[in-house]
Amino acid sequence: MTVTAERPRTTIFKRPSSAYGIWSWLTTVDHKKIGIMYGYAAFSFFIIGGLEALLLRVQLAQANAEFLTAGAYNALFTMHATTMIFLFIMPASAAFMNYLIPLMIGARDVAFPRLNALSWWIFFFGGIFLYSTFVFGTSVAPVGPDGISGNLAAGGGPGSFNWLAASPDGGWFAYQPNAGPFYSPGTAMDYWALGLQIIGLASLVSAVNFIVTIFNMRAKGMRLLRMPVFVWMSTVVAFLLLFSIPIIAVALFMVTFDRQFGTLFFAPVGGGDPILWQHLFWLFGHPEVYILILPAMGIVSEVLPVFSRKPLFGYSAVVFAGAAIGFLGFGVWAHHMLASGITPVAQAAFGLATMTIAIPTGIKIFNWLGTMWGGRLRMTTPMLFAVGFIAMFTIGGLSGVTHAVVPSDWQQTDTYYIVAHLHYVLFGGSVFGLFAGLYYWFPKLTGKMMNSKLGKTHFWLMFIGFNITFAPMHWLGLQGMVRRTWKYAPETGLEPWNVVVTIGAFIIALSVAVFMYNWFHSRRHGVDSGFDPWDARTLEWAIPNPTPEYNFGVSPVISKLDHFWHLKYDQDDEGRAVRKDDADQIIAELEHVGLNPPEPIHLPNPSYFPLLMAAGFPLMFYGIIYHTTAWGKALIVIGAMVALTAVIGWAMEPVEEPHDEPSEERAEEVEAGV
Amino acid sequence: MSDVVHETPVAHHDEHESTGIGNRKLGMWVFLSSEFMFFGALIATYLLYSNRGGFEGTYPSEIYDIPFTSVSSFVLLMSSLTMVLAHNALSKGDQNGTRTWLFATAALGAVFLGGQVFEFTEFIVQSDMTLSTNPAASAFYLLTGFHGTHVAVGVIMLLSLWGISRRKGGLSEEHGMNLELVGLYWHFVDIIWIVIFTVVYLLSVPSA
Amino acid sequence: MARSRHRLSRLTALVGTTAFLASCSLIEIQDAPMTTFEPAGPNAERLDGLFWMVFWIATVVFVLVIGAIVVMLFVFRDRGKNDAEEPKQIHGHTRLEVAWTVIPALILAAISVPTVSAVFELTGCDSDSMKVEVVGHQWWFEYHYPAQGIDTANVMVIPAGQEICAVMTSDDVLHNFWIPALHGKRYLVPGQVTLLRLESYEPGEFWGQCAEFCGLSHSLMRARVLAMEPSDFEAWVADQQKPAALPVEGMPEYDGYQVFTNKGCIQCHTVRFDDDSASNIIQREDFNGPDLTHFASRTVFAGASLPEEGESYDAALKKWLADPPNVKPGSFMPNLALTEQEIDDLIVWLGSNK
Amino acid sequence: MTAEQDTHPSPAQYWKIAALLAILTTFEVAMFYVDRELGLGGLNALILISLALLKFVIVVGWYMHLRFESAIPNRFFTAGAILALALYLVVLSALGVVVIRG
Repeated sequence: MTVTAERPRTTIFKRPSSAYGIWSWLTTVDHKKIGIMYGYAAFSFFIIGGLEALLLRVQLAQANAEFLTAGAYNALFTMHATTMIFLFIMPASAAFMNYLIPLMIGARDVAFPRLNALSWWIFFFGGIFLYSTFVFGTSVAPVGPDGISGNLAAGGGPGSFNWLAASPDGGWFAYQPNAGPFYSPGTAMDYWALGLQIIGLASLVSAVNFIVTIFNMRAKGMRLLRMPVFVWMSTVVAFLLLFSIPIIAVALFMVTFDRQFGTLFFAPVGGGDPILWQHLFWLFGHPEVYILILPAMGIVSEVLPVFSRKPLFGYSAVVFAGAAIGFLGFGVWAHHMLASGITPVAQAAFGLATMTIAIPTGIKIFNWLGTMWGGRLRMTTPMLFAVGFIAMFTIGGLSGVTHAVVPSDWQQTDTYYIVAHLHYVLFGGSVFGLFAGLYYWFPKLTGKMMNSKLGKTHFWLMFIGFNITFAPMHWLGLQGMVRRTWKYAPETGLEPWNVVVTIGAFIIALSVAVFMYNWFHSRRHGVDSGFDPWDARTLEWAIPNPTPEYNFGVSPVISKLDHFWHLKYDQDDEGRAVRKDDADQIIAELEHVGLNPPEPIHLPNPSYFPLLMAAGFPLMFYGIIYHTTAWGKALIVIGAMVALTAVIGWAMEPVEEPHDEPSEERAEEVEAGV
Repeated sequence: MSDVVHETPVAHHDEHESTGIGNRKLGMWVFLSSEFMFFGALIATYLLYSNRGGFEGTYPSEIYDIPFTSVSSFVLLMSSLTMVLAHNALSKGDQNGTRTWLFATAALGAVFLGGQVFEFTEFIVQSDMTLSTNPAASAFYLLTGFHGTHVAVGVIMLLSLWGISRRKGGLSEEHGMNLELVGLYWHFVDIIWIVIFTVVYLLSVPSA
Repeated sequence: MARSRHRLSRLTALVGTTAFLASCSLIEIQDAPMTTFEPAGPNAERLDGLFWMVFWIATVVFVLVIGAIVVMLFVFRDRGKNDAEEPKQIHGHTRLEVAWTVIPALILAAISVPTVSAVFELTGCDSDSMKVEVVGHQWWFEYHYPAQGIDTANVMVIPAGQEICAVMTSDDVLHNFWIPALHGKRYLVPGQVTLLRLESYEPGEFWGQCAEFCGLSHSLMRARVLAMEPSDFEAWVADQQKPAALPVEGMPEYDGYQVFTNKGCIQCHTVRFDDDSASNIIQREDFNGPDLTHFASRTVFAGASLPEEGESYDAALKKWLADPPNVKPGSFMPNLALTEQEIDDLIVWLGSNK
Repeated sequence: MTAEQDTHPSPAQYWKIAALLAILTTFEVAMFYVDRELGLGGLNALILISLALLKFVIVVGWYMHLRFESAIPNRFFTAGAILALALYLVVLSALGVVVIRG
């Protein structure tokens, strides 16, 4: 190891230098450690969101059930969606992007390592802030603008989980005015609005960071059209975030002002327009859908070629289709509002725009099929998940086309048909893709392989459970089961299918348990992966497993798409891959150089300030919620002071400590044992 | 090791810049492009409500003081000039000029902010138009308030740079990049005000 | 060994899928009153037709894609033989790319034609159709017939074979009026008006539901539409236009009426009496509960969520009056702590308001 | 930084640009009063928006040196501006503020 540890300098604090233990994680600016932290946090929220879903499913397994109170039910579906979207899939994608983008483009880190740490800590504190609503939040019966208030029953009784009702219950879409000050009084929706504001800030910072990283930090010869598709999809996602987060930020500011400071942006009683909220929300919310799916598409585009032993079919078509999806994604938001009374012209226009998205999506699917066609398909666990992704995402895409037929959407919208559609896209799509990635890159993280028997058990359980859960929802929706419904009448005939759905949900839960066991077991007892366990194509596999702290022993120079593959393989006259005679030798050299960098490598030093700065935001935002009290005001000031201190410290601290090559003086000191 | 050619011997992480533009400068441009969406949403909201009739209370467009706002808009516009002169002076190594123009920029920004405080006070006290009078008023205060916050942040950054420039040796080359970034930000805040001044002030007053 | 394991996993998958499909067919679908598959009027029929058109196209695509995957899994699977040839390294195929860009585009263009025409034809109402104003409240629908001067709730009565224009708005939050058998959904937006045309071919009772999440008791905000022969509808209108009889002392309804006036019910509800002095106890704009003049003519109450299946009308009413927030969480109708006797009296009086 | 000096305007040019901006601003304010007298309606809006656009381009192009930057920031920045303009126009037209005739 020739990573040079430099003498830390003191600005506000002594610069941290721990390489092990808790402080190394709290102060790290290493994109890999940050990625891992994102991953674990996201997975924890996945478990929480999943448990919420199971509670919802138990309630719905029976007509007119009393398992949950209405308040608890509404809170749970709000938090389930908010958690899965903002606290699971987005950070899980961020985990992959953090870990992989620098490796895939041949960089030592992202462009702004400390900003990267800041993003992570802001996200983490934002998640904690949002979930602290379970402890501090309140939610009470609606109070109409005329001052008459609704009434709650005396109490839910045991087993009703009524304590959950004190959390955000306006839906993840927070339609106004229902989620506004009159109809959702109490602080719970404030936690929601401000929590999302914090998390959005994290995404925005990440987006800037990734864009600059991808445009500026590529290794020599890594032209844009030589980047792996995952990096391309991350680029599109970063731009989607860049342009959509500010919109939701403004919308959330307006809601917060409505709720806290008596403005009237969305209150019809004062002339506010609830449809404005929908426009702003979906103007963000629809790009958000692609923010959730594109990283998974990127992962699948990496996994399929490796296990088909063929290059990605139509690389540039897949890249451009991804960019087209991102671009068109900004032009279709009002298809979420087709029943809201917008003009027929708008309905037709947005319906047609939505249909056009099917074209680039189709291009991707057909190219993936083209990749598999004629290949030598190794059905490993990541490959199973990737193929599962294509199949399930196709179903989700096709049901999506049925919504684009506007009049048919008037029947489907706000029913379980939509719930089915979005889960086929986000679970059958994103989550399957993410699992493919976890199995595929596990050796990269740990140097071990995941157990493939358990992996396949996980896949089949999840695949079957998923379909049992979500396929019947299509049917339920068309039979008239509306979304977000706490109870349904027995006469509707919906009960039998709901029982099936609930059974499926528990099968999914079981499959996740298998995965968790596999993960932690393989981390300790997994088979050693060695170098390049999958015979892969992309740059991240051209370095040892687990990834060294400095990524590349020497910065690579790229001459082709799938550079690493071409180091190992030639083509014969028929175009078949032929392993080079010296392939093993090249790999051995790569491994050697990867483990023993020929020159010292300077890495960005750890820093306290991202953590400190991120800590300022929740403090300020708690203060805003309780701004009418003295301690609320005090919290705003304290939070601002904390953030300001961090800004000053940050500004005074260089990214890398000055590293005059170990001077003779110092060398003598070392020799003298000083 | 045929294809894997060594690059530079000592590898700093912050080294290659494929686009030829520094990371921080590129980052600033990227961030500013995103700010369009932010102010766009606020301006759109204002336009929606200022054009909607039937609200109770005063509309902001009824009480604009166009001559006053014209002057403060002009002040902000001219601060872009002083900003660019500060940048120019530093690039020529003229520390004195940099210092002067930096201070002038911050001062003009502060005058603009003072004008905004005065305007808000007038609206609230004289015309009884508060944040919660009607959606048009809410949108006006939120939009101009967020713009003002951006200006205030800019003034603080300018004053910090000015403070550093007063130290011995003035602004280093690294600070030069900071100055350029603050400059980009400052000009951006100015162009947003160009739009606000026209769309929100001049165009939303109902013609007689 | 590896081979048998493969076979095992494939077998498991096969058995699992078969079991799943078998269980699907075993669960018999009862009569589902909210289904979208039994359109009862021209609007819903049009939507149903569009759905099936896209459904079959989607099915063809689905079968092709999934079929291709399944075929590939068998044909191109790596059997673990060491001497297997490496695949040809194909990077793409321009003509194929063009084909699978253009063909879907053509299919979508074909779909878009009936889509757009249906959007324009099914949005809004004909100007000469009968108007029913629908007002959404947390958590019930109010219906006002402007031409007939009728106020009712929960059950909308319409003449069959005739286009009705629902002129809709909301009193509080967003709601979404949905009668699957008659038309798709349309939001009720506070401060704005939306239109929805409804038409039923034949007389019948159709179920509906508020489809947009509207707060605590969203799921209990249900609706009924009762389509009648035009002559029956005329009779119904005539009935509804009649005021209620003012109970006098000694009549069995009198005690219930006293409870109504003394226990605060009149703060939100109104009844139009034949005696003018009693008819305007509260000004119209202050009402936020349903008009109870013809309460007993409606088959359902409490946001059309009562009576539940197998429950008698009176028992349901008793449950409702005893503790409304317990039935409908968040209800704006409070628990007035009525005694058993008071509730029984109220039921008698309400039952007389036919 | 040396390369920049060759292409960037000199202080004298900066002052000239400022003078131009000042004149344009005077025009704008003047237009406001002209419109009050004459009620130009749509024409006024067109002129004012053109003037604002001109000022916008001048500040971005010369003061922010976007004219002298490479294509990358240019594209990002323009994309942001155009995207914002297009999207919010659609929102406003959907909400009935901007009426697109056709």
